[in-house]
Amino acid sequence: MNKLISVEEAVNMIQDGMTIMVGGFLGCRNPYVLVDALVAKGVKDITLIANDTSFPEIGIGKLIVNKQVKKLISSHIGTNKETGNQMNSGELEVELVPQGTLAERIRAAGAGLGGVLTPTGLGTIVAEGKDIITVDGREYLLEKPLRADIALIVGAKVDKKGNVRYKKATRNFNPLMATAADIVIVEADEIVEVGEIDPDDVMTPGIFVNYIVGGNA
Amino acid sequence: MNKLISVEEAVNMIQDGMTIMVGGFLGCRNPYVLVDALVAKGVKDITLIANDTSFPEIGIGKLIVNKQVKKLISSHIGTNKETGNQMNSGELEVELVPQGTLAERIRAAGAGLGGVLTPTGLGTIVAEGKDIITVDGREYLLEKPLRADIALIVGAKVDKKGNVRYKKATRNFNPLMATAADIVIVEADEIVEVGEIDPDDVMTPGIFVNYIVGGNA
Amino acid sequence: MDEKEYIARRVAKELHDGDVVNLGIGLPTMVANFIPEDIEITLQSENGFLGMGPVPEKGDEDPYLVNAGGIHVTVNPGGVFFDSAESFLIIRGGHVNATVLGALEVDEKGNLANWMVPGKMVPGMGGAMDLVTGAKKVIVAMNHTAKGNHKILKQCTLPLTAVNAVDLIITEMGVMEVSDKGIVLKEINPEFTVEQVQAATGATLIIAEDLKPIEI
Amino acid sequence: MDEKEYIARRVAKELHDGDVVNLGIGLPTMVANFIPEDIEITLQSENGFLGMGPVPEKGDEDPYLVNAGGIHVTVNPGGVFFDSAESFLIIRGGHVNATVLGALEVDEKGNLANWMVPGKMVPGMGGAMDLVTGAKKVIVAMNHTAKGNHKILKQCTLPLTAVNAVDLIITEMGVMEVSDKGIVLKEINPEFTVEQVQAATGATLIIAEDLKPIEI
Repeated sequence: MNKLISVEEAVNMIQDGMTIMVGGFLGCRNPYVLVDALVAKGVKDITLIANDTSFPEIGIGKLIVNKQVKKLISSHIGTNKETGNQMNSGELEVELVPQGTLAERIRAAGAGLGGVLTPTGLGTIVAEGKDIITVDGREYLLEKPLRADIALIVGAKVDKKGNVRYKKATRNFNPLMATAADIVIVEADEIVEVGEIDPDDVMTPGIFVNYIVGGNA
Repeated sequence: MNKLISVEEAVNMIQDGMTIMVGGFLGCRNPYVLVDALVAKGVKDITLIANDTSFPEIGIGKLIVNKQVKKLISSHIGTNKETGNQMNSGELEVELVPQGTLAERIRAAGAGLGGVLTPTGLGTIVAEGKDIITVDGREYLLEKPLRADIALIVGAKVDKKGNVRYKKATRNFNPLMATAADIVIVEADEIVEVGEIDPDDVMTPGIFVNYIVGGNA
Repeated sequence: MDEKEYIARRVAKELHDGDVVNLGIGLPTMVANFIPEDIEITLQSENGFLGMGPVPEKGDEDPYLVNAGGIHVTVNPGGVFFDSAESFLIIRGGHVNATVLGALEVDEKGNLANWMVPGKMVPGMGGAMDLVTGAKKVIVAMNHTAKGNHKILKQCTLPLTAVNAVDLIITEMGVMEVSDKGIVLKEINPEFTVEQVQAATGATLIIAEDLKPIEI
Repeated sequence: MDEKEYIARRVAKELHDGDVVNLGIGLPTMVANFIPEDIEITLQSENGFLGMGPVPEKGDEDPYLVNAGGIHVTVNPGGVFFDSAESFLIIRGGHVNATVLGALEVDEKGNLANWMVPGKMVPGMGGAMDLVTGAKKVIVAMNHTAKGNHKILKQCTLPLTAVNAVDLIITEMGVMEVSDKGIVLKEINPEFTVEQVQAATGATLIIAEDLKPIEI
């Protein structure tokens, strides 16, 4: 099974209206090549799941500026003023999720859980509309799994089976998103032969990765 | 902070009646040195949380044979006949937990979750006495977190801050247990200086590890 | 060919290129020996790795590497080790395409019993409950009967491993699919008649209109 | 010394040898500069690492390494990188000894508001809700008032970040502990009188019997 595809082939899988997860934290680093191609193609009405909306001119920040996102599920939008502007004008629906809850919800989808119970958000507007479950006398919010049609992740070193290694602080949501989407595309800084990554050192197993594209590092 | 202690100091922390988690999978590998010292000391009435009870003459299997365990929480006891014997005679209380549920329950304790929802065990005796929660029309068992007083884990390479690397199939429950106990003691095949493990390659952060003892590898 | 090999060979034909597969202990493990050469599958071992390879030569055993049955094995190039939470994320999250297990009993609702006989044998469920609940396809591979007693039943009598979990039953007599209407005999070992298979089965079989001989 | 440094220096005295600490953006970040030399703390950065070191020299920035504020930083020897699930396992599981954050409002129940002003500023909560819910000790470090308006209140008016979460409030005027009975003024900046601190506070302060001057 050859997983290597072109950026064009990758972006052609992404249709208007899809739910897309994108790895990265304040743009460090989004899959820049894939996202730029998505911006160029102009896919619309995206539901975007990402930690944040980066900065207006970096990575997924551009998707917001280009008004390609219909709904955003994210923990932080403060670094991209355009996100707030579109939210306030009603153009963009925004669901703000505590960062740890966002991580657990994506992991829950990947792990086949029906949800997790967390105290985070109790007594705040995050709790609105959610079930409160009492376990051994303590209250928790029931947070549901979060899946996507496509996850776009970014790895520092990727072998041809799709086994991924991340570097430093760029691991963030990538390994979680890789488990929770129907199609996972990894943008690789470096593509290596199978066997070049020690089995102890793989961070995302290749079974989660459907396609690999070359990055620009 | 010096985390290096002797096996004797480690075992002296373990008192009769404590709840102890021990890493390993069918004895591959338990922290043999710590467990052997525990057997020699004869600590009694232990509540043991472990994937299995190994074989009668290997690792934690000996704790069972030596009748030091009062209650066992485990997924599999078939490789140690003594476990079944003591269970049938009423000497040993056994709670059997599906292996994936055991992993999630320990992780939930480590992650501050009030529980997780899983379909595993629905309609079986595993569901007895547990809450069933319906999410979006589908039923799940509510499985609660599982903590211990002490976790005994085993690492292949450990730096003096307690950062741990495991080797091959011996990772299993160790990283999870390290997050879910008041005191975590790691038995190290090899102890190295701080900085010798690349920050990308640590599998259990040293903040989880209270003490380090040398192993016999 | 002995019955076990016959079953294992037929099970192997259910697997597809790129599949992630978890094989239970015993007969299911034999399936790995009969994977067609033109497809590549990845074996998952629930103690924590992907890319399980064959048993090593005597003397080459690695003390850090056993399978979920405690047997020394090897890892293939491109394999991956991980912890038990990740291992069962893979299993429970639907990332295993097929799991092959033995059974004590299976019934026409797809209920499965394979982890205990009260008062006799209580080895524990290990990862079996997770596997049959989480894997996309659950294949029971076993002898059709046990010492002449039915194992395929109208309703299981032993404590269940999971409810409505089994997709396919493969025995030395036939290949049976669990459908909403009951158990459908899709393929039959030419050495047996439909009547013989039915007689060895504790549930009423639905005979597929296009019943075929098993080919291995 | 400016007020921010004064506050940061006093916060630093709350930290203990071996502590795992998460510092919020802005003033809290300054605390790292004033850790006593005889103790070692480990800084956690919620985007995914432990052992955060100082900002690098200009030109030495690593494109793979920023803190949770998007600022290029370094990692100390013995540091560890991980994914966001592990990062928040650490935060939510009680493995962070102390978190230091700013606030828009704090009240006498220990309620905290620091993530939005409806209609004006909605940056999102990021990791703040997780941090104040999960950390063992929550220290609010901020100016006592905002343009003359009270920030320490009987009851928060803005959307909350968490309920009953704050343990300690440290401002340029004093050190206040949130107790079951209300906010206790434990230490006071000798430049102010108790009356001045009370006047700058929207809740009735309980004055500690052993009220001490702040020492930094």
